[in-house]
Amino acid sequence: MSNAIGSSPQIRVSVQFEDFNLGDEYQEIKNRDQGQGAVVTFSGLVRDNNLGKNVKGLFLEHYPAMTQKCLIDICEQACKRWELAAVSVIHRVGELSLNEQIVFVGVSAKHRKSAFEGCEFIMDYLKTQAPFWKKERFADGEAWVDAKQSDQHAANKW
Amino acid sequence: MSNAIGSSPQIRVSVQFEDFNLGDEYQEIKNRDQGQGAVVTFSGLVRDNNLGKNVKGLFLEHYPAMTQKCLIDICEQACKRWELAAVSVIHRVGELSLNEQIVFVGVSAKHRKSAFEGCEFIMDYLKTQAPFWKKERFADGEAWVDAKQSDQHAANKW
Amino acid sequence: MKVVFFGKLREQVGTSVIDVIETPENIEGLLKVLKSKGDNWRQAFDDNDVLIAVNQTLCDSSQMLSFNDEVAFFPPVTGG
Amino acid sequence: MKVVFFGKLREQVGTSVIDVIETPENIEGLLKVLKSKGDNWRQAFDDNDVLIAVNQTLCDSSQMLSFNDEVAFFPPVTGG
Repeated sequence: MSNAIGSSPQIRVSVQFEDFNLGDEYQEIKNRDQGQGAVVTFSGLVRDNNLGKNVKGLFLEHYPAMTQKCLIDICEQACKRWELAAVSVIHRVGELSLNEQIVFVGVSAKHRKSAFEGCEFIMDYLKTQAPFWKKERFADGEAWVDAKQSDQHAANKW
Repeated sequence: MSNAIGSSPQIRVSVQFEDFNLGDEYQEIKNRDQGQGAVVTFSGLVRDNNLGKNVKGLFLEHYPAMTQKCLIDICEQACKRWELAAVSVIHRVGELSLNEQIVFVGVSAKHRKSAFEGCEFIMDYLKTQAPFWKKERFADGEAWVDAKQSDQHAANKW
Repeated sequence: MKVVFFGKLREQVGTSVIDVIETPENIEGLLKVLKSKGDNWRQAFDDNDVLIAVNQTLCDSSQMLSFNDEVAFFPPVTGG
Repeated sequence: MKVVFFGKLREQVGTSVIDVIETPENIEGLLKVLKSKGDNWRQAFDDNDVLIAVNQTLCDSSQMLSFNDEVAFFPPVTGG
């Protein structure tokens, strides 16, 4: 997470081409959080979709001037709503193959409920607010992924 | 996770003295889950309590004949309620120092909501049903940890 | 019948396992037997919330008993 | 005023950035200017849900504009 920045030491955000190592990111959170009781991580991976077309991979486009600012803003909202000790978000961009890691969110807190909710909140907001767009690559072509109603509902519940 | 067993290939449970490596456990879940989109992990660590006594560590007692059976049962309940591809639970027993890892729950699923809820459900049930007891070690003595009402409430919500 | 104890309850009764020769009809009956074993036994069961498992499955005090059951008594659990 | 486009919308209008010399009063006005640039422009904005950001912050079409704003149009986001 070399290009990680945050508005406070609690928050680290990175938008990057490179893959990440979940074990290293977990360790980094523990080093930063001063001995909290609970760490929740989420990772999202490129998967084959439901529509019967075999997904070979993804192209992930983003809005560079806005992305990091938006992710930091989402993390700051999470830190206002829950008592969180450390928050990390990594989102990859560019070309990704099937089963590759796309996104990581890690949250540590004193209490597990805060860690679970903070992590899920960040993912739900990221899914509906952060300026990323996926184009799926198939054997015989490519198509932009449509936004899902269920993601909007998930974000509205908070 | 050498002594891991489960009633189905979906479920792996281990009760052990040894520490675990979160990165390895995450990889093991991904190897087993056949390309799911979402992985959520929880880890709980020994932390200093709120009561002003400095916790040096914990002794974790359990009921060997019941522990693994109970954890598998909790995982099976989670797999009935949510579509989960792979579930791992590791719980340590014996003497643990401050900041050591106590428990790991990892869940993979096609959809992130299932992965988050399945993981939190397992932790909430484990906290109120699995036969483990913590005794905190202080500089000047030791004391059994009291069960928390908030844990019972968390389990009742499911 | 094997009866096992854990955690704080184990310390209060001063043993982790006993053998009960005559099997009571149910848990209520077994509790009477145990509480008659001394002040520390009575206090251990009166002062604390006690959970019960028969053959490693949680149950309540109406649970019927057989001579080869394993019965466990323990405080509310605090793992995780 | 710099106007940028992303994702499917970028492909439909055939460019990722344009410079609009006369700054319209608000987003509504800017949309009129853009839709007049050709059938593909009109269709791109009529056929899709379009999100708007001014200076990298999401907003709605009543948002007032200044000459040095950066305006972005894009489809609903699909990251994560």
